[in-house]
Amino acid sequence: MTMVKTLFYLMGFITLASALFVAASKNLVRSVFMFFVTLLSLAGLYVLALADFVAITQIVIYVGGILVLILFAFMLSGKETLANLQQQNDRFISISKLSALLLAVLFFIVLINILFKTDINNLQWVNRAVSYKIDIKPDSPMTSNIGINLMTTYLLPFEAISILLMMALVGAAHLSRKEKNA
Amino acid sequence: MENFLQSIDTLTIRFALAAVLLPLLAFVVNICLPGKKNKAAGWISTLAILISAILSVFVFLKVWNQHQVHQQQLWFTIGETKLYAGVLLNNLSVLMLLLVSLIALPVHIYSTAYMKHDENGKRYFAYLSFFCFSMLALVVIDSLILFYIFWELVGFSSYLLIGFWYTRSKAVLANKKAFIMNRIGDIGLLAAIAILFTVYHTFDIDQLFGTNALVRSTVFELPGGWQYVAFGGIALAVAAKSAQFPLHTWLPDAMEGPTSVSALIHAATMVAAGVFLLGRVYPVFTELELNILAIIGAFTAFMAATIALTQNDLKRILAYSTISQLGFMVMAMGIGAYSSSLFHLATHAFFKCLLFLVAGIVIHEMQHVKDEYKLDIDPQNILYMGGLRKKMPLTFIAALVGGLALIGFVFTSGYLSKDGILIQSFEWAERKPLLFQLIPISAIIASFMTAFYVTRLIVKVFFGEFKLAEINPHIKLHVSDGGWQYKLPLVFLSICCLFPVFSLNPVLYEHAWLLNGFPKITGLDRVNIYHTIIPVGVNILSLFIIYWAYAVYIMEKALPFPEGGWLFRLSYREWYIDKIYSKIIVGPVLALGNLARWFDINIIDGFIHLLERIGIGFSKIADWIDRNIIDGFLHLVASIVLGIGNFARSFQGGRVQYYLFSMLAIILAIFLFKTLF
Amino acid sequence: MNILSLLIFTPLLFGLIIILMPSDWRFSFKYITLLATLIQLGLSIAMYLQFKSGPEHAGVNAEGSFQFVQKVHWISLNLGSLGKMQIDYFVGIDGISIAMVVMSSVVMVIAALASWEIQSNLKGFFSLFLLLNTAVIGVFCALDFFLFYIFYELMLLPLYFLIGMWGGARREYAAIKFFLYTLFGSVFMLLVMIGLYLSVKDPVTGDHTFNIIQMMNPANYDSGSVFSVLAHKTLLGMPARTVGFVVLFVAFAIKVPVVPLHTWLPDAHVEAPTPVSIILAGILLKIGGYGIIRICVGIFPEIAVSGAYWLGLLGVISILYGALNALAQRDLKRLIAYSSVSHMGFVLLGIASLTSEGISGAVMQMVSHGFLSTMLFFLVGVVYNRVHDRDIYHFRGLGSLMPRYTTFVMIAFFASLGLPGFSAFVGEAFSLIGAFKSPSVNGALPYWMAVCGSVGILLGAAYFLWTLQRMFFGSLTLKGGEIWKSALNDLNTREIFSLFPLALLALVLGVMPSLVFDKVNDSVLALVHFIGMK
Amino acid sequence: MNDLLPFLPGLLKQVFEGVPLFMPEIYLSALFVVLLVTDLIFGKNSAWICKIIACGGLIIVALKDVEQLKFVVDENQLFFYGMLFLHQKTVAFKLMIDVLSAILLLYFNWDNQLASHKKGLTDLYSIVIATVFGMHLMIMATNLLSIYLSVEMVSIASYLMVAYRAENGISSEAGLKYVLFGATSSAIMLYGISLLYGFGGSLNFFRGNLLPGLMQVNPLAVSLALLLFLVGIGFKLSFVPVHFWVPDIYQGAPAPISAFLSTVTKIAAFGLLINFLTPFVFFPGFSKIFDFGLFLSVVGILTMIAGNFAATLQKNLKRMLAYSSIGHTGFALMALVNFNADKQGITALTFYLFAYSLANIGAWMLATYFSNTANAENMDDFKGLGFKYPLASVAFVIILISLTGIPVTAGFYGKFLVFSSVYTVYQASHNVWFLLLMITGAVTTVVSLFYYIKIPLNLFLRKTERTTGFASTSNYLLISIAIISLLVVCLGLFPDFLVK
Amino acid sequence: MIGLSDFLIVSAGLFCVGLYIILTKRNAIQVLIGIEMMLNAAILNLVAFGKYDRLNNGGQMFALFAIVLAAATTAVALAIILNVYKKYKTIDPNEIHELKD
Repeated sequence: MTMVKTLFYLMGFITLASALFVAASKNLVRSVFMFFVTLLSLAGLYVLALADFVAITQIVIYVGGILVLILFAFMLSGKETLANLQQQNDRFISISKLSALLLAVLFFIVLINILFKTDINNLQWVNRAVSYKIDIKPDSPMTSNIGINLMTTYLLPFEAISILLMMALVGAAHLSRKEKNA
Repeated sequence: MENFLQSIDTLTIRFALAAVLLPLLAFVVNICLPGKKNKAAGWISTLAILISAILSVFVFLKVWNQHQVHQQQLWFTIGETKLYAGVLLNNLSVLMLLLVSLIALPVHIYSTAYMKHDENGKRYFAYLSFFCFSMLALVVIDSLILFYIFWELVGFSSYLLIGFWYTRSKAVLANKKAFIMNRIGDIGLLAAIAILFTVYHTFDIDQLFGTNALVRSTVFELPGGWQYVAFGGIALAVAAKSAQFPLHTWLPDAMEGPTSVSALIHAATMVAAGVFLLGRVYPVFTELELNILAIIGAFTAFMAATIALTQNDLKRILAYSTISQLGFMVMAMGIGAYSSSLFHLATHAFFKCLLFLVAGIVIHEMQHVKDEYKLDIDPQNILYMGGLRKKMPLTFIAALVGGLALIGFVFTSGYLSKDGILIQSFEWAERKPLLFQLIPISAIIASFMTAFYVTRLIVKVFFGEFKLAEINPHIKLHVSDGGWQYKLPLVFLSICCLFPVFSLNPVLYEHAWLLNGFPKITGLDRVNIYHTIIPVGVNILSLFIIYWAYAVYIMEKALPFPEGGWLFRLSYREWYIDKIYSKIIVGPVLALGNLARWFDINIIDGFIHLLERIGIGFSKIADWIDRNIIDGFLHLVASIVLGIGNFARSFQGGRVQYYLFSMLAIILAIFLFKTLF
Repeated sequence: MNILSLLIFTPLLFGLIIILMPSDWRFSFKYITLLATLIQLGLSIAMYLQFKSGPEHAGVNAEGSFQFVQKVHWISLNLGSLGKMQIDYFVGIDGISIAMVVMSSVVMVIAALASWEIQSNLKGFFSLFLLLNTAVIGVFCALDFFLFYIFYELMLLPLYFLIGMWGGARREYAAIKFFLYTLFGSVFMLLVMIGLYLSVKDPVTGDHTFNIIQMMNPANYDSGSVFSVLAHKTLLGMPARTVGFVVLFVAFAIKVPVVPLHTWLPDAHVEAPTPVSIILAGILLKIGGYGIIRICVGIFPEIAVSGAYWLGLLGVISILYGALNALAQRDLKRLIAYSSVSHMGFVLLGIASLTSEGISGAVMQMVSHGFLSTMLFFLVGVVYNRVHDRDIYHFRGLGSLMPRYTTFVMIAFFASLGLPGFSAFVGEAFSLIGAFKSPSVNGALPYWMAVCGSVGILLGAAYFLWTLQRMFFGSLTLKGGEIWKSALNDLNTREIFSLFPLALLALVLGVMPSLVFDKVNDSVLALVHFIGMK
Repeated sequence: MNDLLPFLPGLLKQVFEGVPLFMPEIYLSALFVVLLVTDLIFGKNSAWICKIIACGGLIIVALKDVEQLKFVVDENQLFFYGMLFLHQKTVAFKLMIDVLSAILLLYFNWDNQLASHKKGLTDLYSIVIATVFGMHLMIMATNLLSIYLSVEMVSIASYLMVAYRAENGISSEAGLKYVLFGATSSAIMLYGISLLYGFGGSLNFFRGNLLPGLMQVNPLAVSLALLLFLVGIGFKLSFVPVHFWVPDIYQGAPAPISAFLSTVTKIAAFGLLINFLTPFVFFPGFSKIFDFGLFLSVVGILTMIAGNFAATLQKNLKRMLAYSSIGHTGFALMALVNFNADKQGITALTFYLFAYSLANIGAWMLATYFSNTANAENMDDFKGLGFKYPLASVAFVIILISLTGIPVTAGFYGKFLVFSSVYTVYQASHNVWFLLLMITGAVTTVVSLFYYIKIPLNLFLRKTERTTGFASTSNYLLISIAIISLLVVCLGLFPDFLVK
Repeated sequence: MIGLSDFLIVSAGLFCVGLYIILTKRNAIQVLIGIEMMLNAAILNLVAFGKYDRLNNGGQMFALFAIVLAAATTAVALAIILNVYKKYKTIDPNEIHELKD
């Protein structure tokens, strides 16, 4: 158990630290790569939460898809922009930064406060699930469970999201494509 | 028999109605006549008033000292109150009816000549007929609300006639002043009527003030303060209409109208309406209120007389004299000499009308002179006149008769009525505290002063030489008495100024038939000695004053005085006294007159102007409030709206991160708010 | 078809005809409008002649005693547990309405005649004019609150455009001010109306109802409802019925207008073209007074009784304040506008007295002011059309230049300042008599108010006479010199035809007030009885 | 071996049972595919075909909606495992959306800006159909997942629509702001959902133990979760404080798109809000944890004030309409405080939304019309146009009156019904907030007049200084505007027409 | 076992960092990264809670859908950002404020 715990803390630390680095870094490319680290460590956390399928999806879609897309966008927007942006970052005046920081910290305090107030570890339904043994165990066959759910309970969202993706595809393609006479 | 009486009454009523409505008909016909200056207009009006006068005589004979006739019919219903309109003929109303129509007739005849050359002659006669209608209706009507209506309509027609020459700005100012001052009185009257209605639920004059007067009954009582508000209202109305202190200043100004109008309206009839009102509502007054009336009347009489002493404008002198005489009447009402007051009203109407007509002729002729030689003079100023008696003998005689009547000289009607008032005022003052003695004393002084200014007037105008000719020798005076339209009224009115018309006994006023028509004054001790001393004393002294005045104004020029040699000698012997008089009395009296006039112009009118200015000041303030505070408040609201709008907009700076920040901050704030409260 | 509905919708019909006609025929529009108003006048006179009087036809709070009634189901929305929302097309008149309806019809004819001066965009003008016409007549006839409100609001827009498009220099400002003021009042009126609707139940069907007459009966209120007489509910700490009364009163007081809600009026009047000024002053102000009588006093009688003091106070303030303001004006139209404020103050004072004399006087004053203000604004329009100036100081001695005009001006002025023999006198005098009577009869008003109200008559004389003296009398001097002199022709035949009937009406009503009082009397008595006052 | 395997037949049966209740949506998805295929087959010139297909398809869908009424005569249908929910009002909302979308689709290529878009409008039609699909889901959603999914679907489609005119800088800017704001909102909403799920243990709030679960948890935590969740819905509805994006986006987007966003999307969001609120409001005791009545009142008041007051200062017509639509959201929220069993509030809301949408579409059409014919964008540009374009201007006046809520227009009845419904609750509860709500509603109505009236003011009361003859006629647009304004008046005269 | 609160604290931290990034970064793509961080924080929550929901498996399913939706959103957002870049030659959201009051 302690190994899992240690792993968890490690992952958690990496997640937060890399996220903070992303927030603090003045170098754009570096921050993007640090975000990559964040996402990966998050996938690790998912695994620790016994959601291996989600973790895989995270790596495939987020790391493989989204991040590549972002990098691609960087490339498309040209090298000089990158330089420009870096410079701008340097010139950043910190008043708005400070207030943003204040806001973020306040939110954090509120969230943490709430978590402690709720006594999150002793939620009724969680306890009931544990006692009825319907919580996920490391050996639960979750992938097939997901498969069946996708075809039954979550059939509607599953089908709907296909239309959504199609639409997003059409739209994004429309926006990005160059018209010959344009 | 009953039926017969009934039908006679109906006939009487019909006659009275016809007498009232004929002038209205004339008015309508005149309005519809084509052209501005239609000769027919004058004759239509005159014919109408002639018939009215004849009918009035008939009505008078039917009603005078017999039972009163009262008929009415439903006018309209408001709420549960039924308002009746009708005719109430009793001694008071038929006397007034007769008086008004009899005075109006000569004035109409006179006017046909007087206004012959005016280009708006038609309008003049229309107005005049309208006035006659209103005035006649006023005297016969039986309901207070209708009384008010005609009360204001006479004021309105007076407004129209004063401003008849509306291109003269003085005339327009004068008629505005007249109307507004009358309006003040009207409001008082309306308030009084409303109060009476509130308490007694009726407007009917007969019910209210007739034989079984509601106002005397003990069933209803006016609440304490209300009684005095009602009285105040009536007093205000009387003061405004009858030109009593302090609302009298419009009357001298009203002389801007045609002189014939002044004769009819501002001397004989309309101004008497105030006294008539007092007569109508007499039962409503309490002892205290009557005293106040007496004081007002006496003071007005005295004050106006002093002012008249120093005026040079012919018509103004007469106007002040009218105010003074009206003061006598009001005072008479106040001391309870109800009948004497009305008597004086009647006699005064004739002689004052006569005097105004005389003045009209004189002014008319002076105007001719002025036009002929293109002089820059005021044709009404008596200082430019003189010596007219030779050129216009009839006018002179008429003036003499009228003047003596005004003075109250024996053998004239004025003697009968005025001495009656004086005697009764002394009798009345007998039982009063010392201070009240001032009232008869001031009345008698006013009476003496009357003698003085009348003499001055007549002497200045008719005696001596023509002053303009003295200044400017080549001016020739071609004047005359004028045509029959002038002469006939003068003769008629002059006759009416003599004693036989009112009483066969020229000395004792009590024997006048008119007095018998009204309740006798009660409760006064008859102090016989006054009945001898006062008339004799007054007359002798008046005579003396007449002579003195004559001497002051004519003898200085060492003119022969053939008619009264013994008087001349007397005067000559008393020369020093005369001088002392002129030092001790004339001077101060003149000064007093001037002072009073000054007081009039500066204090009373000044006060009125002050009020006006305050009014305008208030109106300016109100205007300012409107523009700045009320609209300012609106603008404030508008700017608040815009302010909130701007605040809401201030987030919309176009920067999306700022939007996000605001959103998150607000959400956090909402949450924290919920947490904390 | 019901004659009342015919009366209401005839103008609308003609308006539609005008809209559908090609613009080339624009010069016939005014004749069509005139025809419409004349038909309307004919109908209203026919109604007047058929109108039955007597206590059994008093109207006010008895549905059966209204006349020319038409009641048709109009809107029914099913609202679940609240039952059906039943809105009726319910029109009918009683004595108070008939006076207003006939008066409005007359004024409309005159306004149509005054529209000859309109030169631009005739189609728009006349169709809006006729729409407005429908709305005002509808307001006077509606007995369903909802219908009343619809007509009430329907007046706003045509007026906005009529002022805004054909008005004077500051027309935008005036139009917006008018619109906002009125809408401010009416939006809150809507809230109270809904509250009343949800409080009142038709005793027959058990549904909520907008029927004004049923709103007058305390027994029809739901026991727990906001406006129930017995429940004594509060709104924001104040008694709910008081709040309702005040809100409705404010809405109508804006229309009347009552000081201090009056400042839209001078602006609107001054900027509006003559026909619109005529309608504004002649009819719209009466809607305020009518609304106060029919709705405020009718639905909240006990508040009217307890609040009479304040109503009277506002009335007196309006009388004096309006008159003082009039005294300070140098624009002739503004002066007349303020005089309207003053004159309408008498209406409020009369109503506040809660006596039959006072309320009858108020109705009379409204009718009379309808005719007289029409006349006054028409007269101002005459001189304005000729020289496009209204400044009192720019004219002098018009009397000799335009004698007929001056005659009518004098008639109008003197009639307005309450010269006996004209209708205004009857109205003002009985409003005041009511006010004088009130302290001793029902104690609604204190003594001094009546006295102060009387002073208004004096001030009225002051500003009218001053204007006469300043503008019409004296020797002729004009700011515009010879040009003006040649432009200032005397009245033409059309103008005389418009003015003469008004003058005649004012005179006839002054001499025979029974023409109005006979019709009004039973209703007023019923109202006073209903309020519980004598 | 698997927990779920034994239940599989039963689960599948539920799917098949749900299909008949899902017919309009199936038609919609088919329509979407057909459009894509048409685009592919006919290429660039397929715009008009796509338009016809899309409009026709939507009409068919609307008919299918009507057919659905028979399923919900007196009972509510939950199907697809409680993902979706069908009842009378849902059908009514869907019908409204379909009809209005059909009208809007017609309108798209009448706008000169959109019509001149080089890349054609076919993609836009597909996107719109997909959006309509998403909105159908939104209205029916009763599960946190279906809610999130449908919201996202509509959001993404909206981003695409706003940014559709890629060649136009303003449109792109609007798109950027929209996507950043929208994505943030949805992230926040997702966080809220995750908390709700965590606290309650279920995604379905109609059935299951989500609500009982929430009752056990610290009320503050639930409030926070709900607040974060409401941010997402608020983003769709644009109420305070999630309204900041509205003016910029409506102004930047082509007018038809703004019309779409301000009407149809809003209706869908209200449908969603109704569904979401229903269980919470009726759950006994929940109001102690989070008082939706109070929340809606406060937000409603703030929204009305923010929208209406800020609108008074606008000079650009589109921007003003944007602010006014914020104000209208606030007003519509008012109706929801009356959330009792008889659905009076919902009836009022439905009517209000329809009246508002109709008039608002008319207003945006007019914005297009004047922009097309007279190049008028700002208030000043409208000076004196009333005489040049009388029919359109009169229609504009009617529509603005309806938006203000003055009789005799549909908008008045909307306001009237909303006030009535609030009054009813007030009468029952005597809650001061409801009174304040009504007063604010009344005051902002007056304020709204203040800015609406600026348009007629410029159209009719002012004289033009411009003499430009930038003329391109839009007759179809004019006809549909006239029809809409006529409809607005007819509904004003006989509002019971609309009761379904 | 790892307590739920631990996951939640991490997610809360991540959420707030994302929030900070959104508010401060002057590059639209970085803002997008911030949004993704917030999404991930939520997903982490879902997954953590989903551990106790085996039968419906709501948490994990939701997480899957959320990831896919995030991808779609990102794709669309990037397309828009590229368009903006073409027009403005910058993708600083603070520099782009032609639309404002």
